[in-house]
Amino acid sequence: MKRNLSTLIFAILATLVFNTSAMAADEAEYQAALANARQALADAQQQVQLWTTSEVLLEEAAEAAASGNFDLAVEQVNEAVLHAELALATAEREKKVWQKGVPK
Amino acid sequence: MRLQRRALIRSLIAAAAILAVPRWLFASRPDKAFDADNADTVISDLFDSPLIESDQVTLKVPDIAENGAVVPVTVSTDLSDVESISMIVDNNPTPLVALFELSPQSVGEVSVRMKMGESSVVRTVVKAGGQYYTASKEVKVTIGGCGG
Amino acid sequence: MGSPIKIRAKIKDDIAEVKALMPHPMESGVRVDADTGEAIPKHYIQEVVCKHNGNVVTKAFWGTGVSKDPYMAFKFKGAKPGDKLEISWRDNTGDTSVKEITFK
Amino acid sequence: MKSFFIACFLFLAVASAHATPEEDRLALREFFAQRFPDMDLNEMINGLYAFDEGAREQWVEMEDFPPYEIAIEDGEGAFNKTFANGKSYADCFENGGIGIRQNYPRFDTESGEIITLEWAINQCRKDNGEAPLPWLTGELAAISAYMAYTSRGNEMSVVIPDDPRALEAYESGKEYYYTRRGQLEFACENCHMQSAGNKLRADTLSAMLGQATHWPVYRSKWGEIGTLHKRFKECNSQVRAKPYEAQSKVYRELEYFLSYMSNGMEMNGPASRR
Repeated sequence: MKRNLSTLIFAILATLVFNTSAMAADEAEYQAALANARQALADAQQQVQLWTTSEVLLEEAAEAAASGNFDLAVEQVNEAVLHAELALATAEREKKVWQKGVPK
Repeated sequence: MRLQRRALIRSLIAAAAILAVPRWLFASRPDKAFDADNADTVISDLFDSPLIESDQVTLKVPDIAENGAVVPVTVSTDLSDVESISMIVDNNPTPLVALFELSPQSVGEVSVRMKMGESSVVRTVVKAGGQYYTASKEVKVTIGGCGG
Repeated sequence: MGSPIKIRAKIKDDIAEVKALMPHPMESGVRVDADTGEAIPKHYIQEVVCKHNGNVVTKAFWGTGVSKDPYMAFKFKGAKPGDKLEISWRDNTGDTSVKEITFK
Repeated sequence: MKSFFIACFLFLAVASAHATPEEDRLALREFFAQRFPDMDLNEMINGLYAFDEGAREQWVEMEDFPPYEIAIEDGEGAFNKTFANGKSYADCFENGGIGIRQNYPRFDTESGEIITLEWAINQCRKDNGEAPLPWLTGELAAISAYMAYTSRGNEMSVVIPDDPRALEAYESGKEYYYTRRGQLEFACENCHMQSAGNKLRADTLSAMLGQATHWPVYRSKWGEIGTLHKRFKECNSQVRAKPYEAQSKVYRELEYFLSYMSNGMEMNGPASRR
């Protein structure tokens, strides 16, 4: 368990270092992020209603990528995934509280 | 003989009916006024004498339009010899919405539903007895989309 | 041939009250097709003629500012049960529609 | 013996946690009766026009010759056309399809599906070898409008049969109605119960009671007649939740719950709305 946690922390740190490094994102990185995002969105949609913003962000990412701005493209793709995670979080919370609104 | 006379009378009546047919203001649609992009041009194109504000012209439109796509408007008047009734929405891309021509048989009241892109002055001009009478009202258009 | 006109008419104290609904897109020419991004061409009724027993009682000229599926109402004197009422329209493409009813 | 008591206790616990649909419906009416003590609750079948006098006047004027009449006429024509096999819609429905709108959606104990009226219309087509129609607008909505028109004045009478699957579907629809969703985190309830009758920007919000009695609807905003599921999709988009497909299980369950809540109210479809 402890080992898992430290692996996770290492992974997060590694990601941060990678992302903040001076290296600009390229098309390959965008494609990888996109594939990852598509999977994450599809998984999330199985469980809850996603936000429409996720798709809008992916469209913005595609536009940015088309104009060669892969930094922005990757950023928008990650934002899309974040919005899917937030949708999941809302759904988790709502499972516990939705009945409060029902008149008794 | 008798039959012929009847036919003659009938044709005379028919001719009288034709003579009684009103002289329409516009033989065809006044396209120029309908294409004009501001209300002043519409008014100067259509009406050849000054407009007179009149409380004998009733313009019924909502204060706040429920939906700009469908704004009900009814114009009615007590004036006699009404020849035409037109509706103009100042802020529409082409302000002239409709021009109704009435025959002497008509009652001075017409309704139509019109589009309004934004809040605007709505005016009507009634031609009666050769004069132009007008009434106007400010109509607020709100843009929404969540009602139901 | 355009869609059929719907007419509702009644006689009250010698005055005919006529209401008509005319299925028609009334395209103003300023709307853009969301799918193709192209402007939807103008398509609207320009002239409506109303006849009582063959005589024109009201003529309407319309611009693009009349609502979709136009509605109009008007009144005239001297109508009797059994009289004919005809309403017809012509749009900017030359399309027409005619409908005749008999007063009850 | 002991286990019997435990069983009883568990049963009571479950029963009190889950009110019956009828208890839900009565509690909902009580909720609105308290929020709007001066209003006849049955007025709520007219949506926002129950609340907004200025809008109501224009709506009444529209009702003089409402734009949905075109759809009723088209729908009647389509309804009475015979299929290639010689049968027609009338053969698929009880009472020849006339005056039955108030019984939909219904739970089909055979298939376990919620059958909305639109679902039944397309099922009828499929059973008779015809291609199904698109769900949101057009011919299907027109047929639905005609069938609703023949049912005006009847009372909404949605039935939840004694079948655990039916109750489950009802409960799912109920949970959906009260669950916040989308980036704006709004539940249907937030707008149509807590804020019913209030303005959201320029629009007055309708109440949940009576929300299912008047479909399909000619919305001026759409410029055509559309089905309830078209509105569901639009509501979802408005709170920035990715809509489901029309007639998906989720939406049919939602309609089942929503319609049951309007039970006893007058059917008044089709209707026109802003």
